[in-house]
Amino acid sequence: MSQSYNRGLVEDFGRWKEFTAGMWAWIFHKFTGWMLIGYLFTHIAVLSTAIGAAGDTAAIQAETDIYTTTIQGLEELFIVRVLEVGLLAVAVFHILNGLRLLMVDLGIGLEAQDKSFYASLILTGVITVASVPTFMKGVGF
Amino acid sequence: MAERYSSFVPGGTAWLLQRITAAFLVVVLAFHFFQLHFVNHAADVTFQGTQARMSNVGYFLTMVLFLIAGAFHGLNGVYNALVNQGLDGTPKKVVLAVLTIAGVALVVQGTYVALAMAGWT
Amino acid sequence: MYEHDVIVVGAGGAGLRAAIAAHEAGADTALVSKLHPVRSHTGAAEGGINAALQEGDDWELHAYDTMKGSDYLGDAPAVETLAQDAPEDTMRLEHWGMPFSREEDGTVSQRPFGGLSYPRTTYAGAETGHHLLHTMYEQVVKRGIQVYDEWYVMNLATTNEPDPNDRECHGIVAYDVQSGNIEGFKANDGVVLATGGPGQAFDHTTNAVSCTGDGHAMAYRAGVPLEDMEFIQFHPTSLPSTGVLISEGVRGEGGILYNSEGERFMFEYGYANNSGELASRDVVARAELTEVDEGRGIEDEYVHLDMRHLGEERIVDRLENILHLAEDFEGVDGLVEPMPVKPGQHYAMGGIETDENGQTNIDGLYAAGECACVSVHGGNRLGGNALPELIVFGKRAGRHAAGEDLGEPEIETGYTGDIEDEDDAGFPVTPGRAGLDDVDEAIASDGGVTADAKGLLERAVERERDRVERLLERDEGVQHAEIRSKLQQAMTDYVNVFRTEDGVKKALKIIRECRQEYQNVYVDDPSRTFNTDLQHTIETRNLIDVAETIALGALVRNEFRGAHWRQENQRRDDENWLKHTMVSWDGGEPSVWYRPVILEGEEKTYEPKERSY
Amino acid sequence: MSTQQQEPETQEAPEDPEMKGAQSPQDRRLAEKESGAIDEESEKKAELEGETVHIKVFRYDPEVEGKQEPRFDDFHVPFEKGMTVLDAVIYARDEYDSSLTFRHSCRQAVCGSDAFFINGKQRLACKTQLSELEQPVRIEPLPHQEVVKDLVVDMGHFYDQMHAVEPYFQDEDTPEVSDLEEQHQSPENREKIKMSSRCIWCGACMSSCNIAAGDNQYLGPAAINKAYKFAMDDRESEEIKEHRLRILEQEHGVWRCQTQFSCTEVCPKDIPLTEHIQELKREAVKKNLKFW
Ligand SMILES: Cc1cc2nc3c(=O)[nH]c(=O)nc-3n(C[C@H](O)[C@H](O)[C@H](O)COP(=O)(O)OP(=O)(O)OC[C@H]3O[C@@H](n4cnc5c(N)ncnc54)[C@H](O)[C@@H]3O)c2cc1C
Ligand code: HEM
Ligand code: SF4
Ligand code: F3S
Ligand code: FES
Repeated sequence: MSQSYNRGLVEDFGRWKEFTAGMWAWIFHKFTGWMLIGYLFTHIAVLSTAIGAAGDTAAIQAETDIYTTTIQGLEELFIVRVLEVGLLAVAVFHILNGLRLLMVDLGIGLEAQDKSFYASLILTGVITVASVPTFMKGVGF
Repeated sequence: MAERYSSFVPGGTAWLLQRITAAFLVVVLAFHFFQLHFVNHAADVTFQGTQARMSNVGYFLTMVLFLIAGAFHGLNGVYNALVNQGLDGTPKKVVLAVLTIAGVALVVQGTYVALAMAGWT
Repeated sequence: MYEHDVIVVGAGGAGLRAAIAAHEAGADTALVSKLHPVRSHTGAAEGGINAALQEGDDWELHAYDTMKGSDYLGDAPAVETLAQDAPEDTMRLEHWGMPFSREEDGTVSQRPFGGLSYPRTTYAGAETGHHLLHTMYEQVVKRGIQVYDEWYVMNLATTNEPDPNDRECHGIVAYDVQSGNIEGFKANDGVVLATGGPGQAFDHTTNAVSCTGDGHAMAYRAGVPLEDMEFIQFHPTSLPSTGVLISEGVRGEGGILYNSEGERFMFEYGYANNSGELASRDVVARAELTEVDEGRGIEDEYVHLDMRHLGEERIVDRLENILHLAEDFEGVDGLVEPMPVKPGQHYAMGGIETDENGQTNIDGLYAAGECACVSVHGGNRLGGNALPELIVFGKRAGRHAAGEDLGEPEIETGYTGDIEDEDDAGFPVTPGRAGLDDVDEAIASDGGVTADAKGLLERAVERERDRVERLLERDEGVQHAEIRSKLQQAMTDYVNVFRTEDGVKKALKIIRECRQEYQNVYVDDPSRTFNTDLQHTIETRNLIDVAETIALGALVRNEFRGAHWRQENQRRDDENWLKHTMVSWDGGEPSVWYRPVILEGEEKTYEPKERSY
Repeated sequence: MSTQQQEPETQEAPEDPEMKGAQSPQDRRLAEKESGAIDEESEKKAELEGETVHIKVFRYDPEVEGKQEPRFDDFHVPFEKGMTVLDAVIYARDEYDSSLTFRHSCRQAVCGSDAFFINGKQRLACKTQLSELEQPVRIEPLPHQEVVKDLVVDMGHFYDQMHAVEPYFQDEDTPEVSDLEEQHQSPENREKIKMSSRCIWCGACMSSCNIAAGDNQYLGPAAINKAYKFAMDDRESEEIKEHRLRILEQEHGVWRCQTQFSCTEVCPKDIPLTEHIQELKREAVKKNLKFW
């Protein structure tokens, strides 16, 4: 509502503690959505190396083309693997909560909206942890 | 009062599309992740492999649609989030323009990349 | 200064209806209310609206029931108008979208109510008043009627001819609670008072904190008589800590009242051997208080209403909202414990004397709703008869104020020489003015110059500004809360359900003390912004005036009629008391006089019969 | 709601769940007054009894020196069984500081005047039992609204939003004179709008909604719910329903809702606000699809 009056201390102080499930879900969804769209841009940028690589058949055969080397080079970095796990977590949460929101839009399970939020959080955690071995396979420390 | 809202902008279409793209994205994104992290590990990606997949017309089309859907969904989401924070007036128009241009650029660039991957350039 | 054709003071059910009617009659109308309209106490009404809608029912039956319920103190023309107009006005609400409860065939539901010979109480769930209030406010919004909300009306601007019947009302003085600005509102055609009940004159009431009888007091001081003020309805089951109403439904479903000994006292002590808990409101209220007085009350204050034996299923099914009320407002779980209840002030049958068109004896001054007394309720209001009163007489007052011709009224207003006066009431103290400084005089000292309404209003505004200035300037003295609670306590102790001559006299003495203390009242809060301290202080003054009229009425009326019970004469005394008690404030001296009841209706005369319990 | 919650929550004021010896505040006040007690004494006395509730109340007055900077005042109020937050602030006002300002009227959750921010949640003071709250009980004005003074906020914007949805029955054919034909409505339809019609305009929902906080033009849950009541009422014609959907569909209408559910959670009348908003979104989409 009105934003013209600054209640200072009272307005800002510790308000987040008072958030409820639905509000957290909203914050997280927002946050993860922004991460994803950010990633999408980066992702296309990285993949754009394919434009440079295309046509040079020899390099492609030898797997020394710029596309292949860029990707593999990145994948060798530990930090990139960690970021990938993070991305997965972000994506999984966004998807699960997105599904939750779609249900809400259809008017299904409204009473359990807080429970379904907690469920998405837990599932995200589980899936992320479970995927760590696959993501970390073969990376040099 | 009522007059204040009379500028009639139906938000319904964008809202519906956001949901439809979301539903579409669930499927494709799952497929995408599965394909590139579990079936083929990201670390093992080569141009050859990519080309093999991309030159399949069905896959190509899916990926382009994926991109369009993702770009729309993501950018519309960002726009919505900003409007929710009270973005209004000229800044709002500017943001909408910037986001649209970014989206179109992303899709064009992405499609070009995909064409390159498929070797159809 | 603001100017409108019709100014309606108060935006509860009656005020909103009056404003809509005046607007429809073509007047430029404004509502001035100390609360935003949807906050008005009409929203608390639960039960319903009586209207003879159905085939087989008939307005004449409704009028008959009302007259009988009033213990033959209602005026027939008013009662018949109510019964005749209620169906149409109720249907109008339906057309405005009010969500009435429905029957299977889609028609409006009606249920039986105490004292009615036909199920004619139209309702909207257990929230009839809420829906009525909101529906009418919606119509006000639709019509774009100007609403000055959170403007507290302090006084009327009336001329001061010696005979109140010659006076004219030209507007009101109000202050904007939010900013503290005091302004005049000029009314070209009329002022309608619809300020609701005076429940806060009592310590324990089902009424809202805002029900302070402001309209009563303003009209009274301007020279309008207050009629039948001693008739106050007490509801037997209200929660002790807040006064929240526990509806009759609990007893209807089989709830039982117990005293501290665990006895079912309604039968045990023979208060009502036939109907027990279901006896009429006043009987049950008196029984409860007797128990407490005789030391069988719980905590010396209340009795228990037990519904546990009804079983969880039935309770949840039919009385769910009662569970919530008890839990939210008393912290009691009705499923596992009995609920504490005691009688609470509920409704004032009396009020500002008006005719069927809502007009008072002062030209241009109208009243409608609970603050008015047309009189339809006489000695006792039937459940479900207040809401139709709001819409029927609210509408009439609004129309008439806007200049529509509603025909000659049959009810007379104002004091005329040929009326019976009270000469020997044996007042223990001289009631009224004594000790009040003259700024509180309502009427302007302009020697009866009526030509210049604007000037009159300006002077009235000046006077109110002075008054506020004085209240704010003073740094010490007493605070209104102290006076108010003393007053409320006195009323609840002595002018409650049981009234004795000695008791009422004590109350009058205390009221007099309150008046004197009010001399030194001061407002601690120096702010002009939203100064509720100031507002409540002004209200307390009004409560003193109103409480005094209630006590005076209770003292002179030595009989038992309707809700009024006197120890010295515990029977209805038609020979001496088939008349209205009137209290006039003339130049600061209350005088008591009487007006005969009109029992002749359009076609028939209502012969007093014994009210059987 | 119907379960007994009487656990004492603090050491400071251990309250006896069975406490029966309490008088009404009014009685106590009177008793004190009769014995000549004055304010400070009553405070002391209150403390002595041990059963006090500690409340911290937000104070602000743009006009009064010392109150221009918002601050919290502490009050210790004698506790009694069944006491609500409203009772506590009334006591604090009447006994300790008459300038303590807040709106209240009905004391029974129908007038909607006293929605405050109590211990971090929008609640109706008159409907909140002190025994359910942790102490000290922090009482602030509704967030996201301009504070006029102490606990009083400016409701103007809220009213504007409520009025913006054309909150009145629209039936152009209403006969002007008597002999109104009763309109029929099925009990099912009446049931459908029942919950939405219970709104008391308290503003709690609006205050709790982050979107409404960010977007001043957002109609907000209460106004949308109000529109729902009319849109779903079969007594209004289809054209009017479409007109209503058009109002709701504008950019700052239903689409702004991000299903945060905080409105639904705080509504003292238990109105399923989010559900109503979602239903209207679907209705609006359906209506638009028809035109495609
Ligand atoms: C708990 C309860 C249940 C009830 N149930 C029923 C029922 O089932 N059926 C029935 O028929 N009746 C019932 N009644 C009685 C009925 O509700 C009231 O008599 C009626 O609502 C009074 O309406 P009103 O318009 O006269 O006053 P209110 O609704 O009290 O309105 C008074 C208005 O005047 C304004 N006002 C007051 N003083 C000033 C001032 N100085 N300046 C400016 N504005 C002022 C207020 O802001 C308010 O808007 C019930 C009453 C109670 C308390
Ligand atoms: C894969 C399945 C996905 C689902 C089910 C999904 C679902 C949703 C839904 C329902 C919303 C709307 C929230 C609302 O308006 O209340 C949303 C918002 C959003 N989505 Fe997705 N999404 C998915 C994938 C993505 C992807 C891939 C991106 C990135 C490109 C993305 C970026 C966003 C952004 C930026 C928002 C806006 C968040 C905000 O409110 O700030 N989403 N998503
Ligand atoms: S919807 Fe609920 S929370 Fe919102 S204003 Fe109405 S009653 Fe209050
Ligand atoms: S809190 Fe706000 S976001 Fe929607 S669900 Fe309620 S309106
Ligand atoms: S005082 Fe009326 S809602 Fe709380």
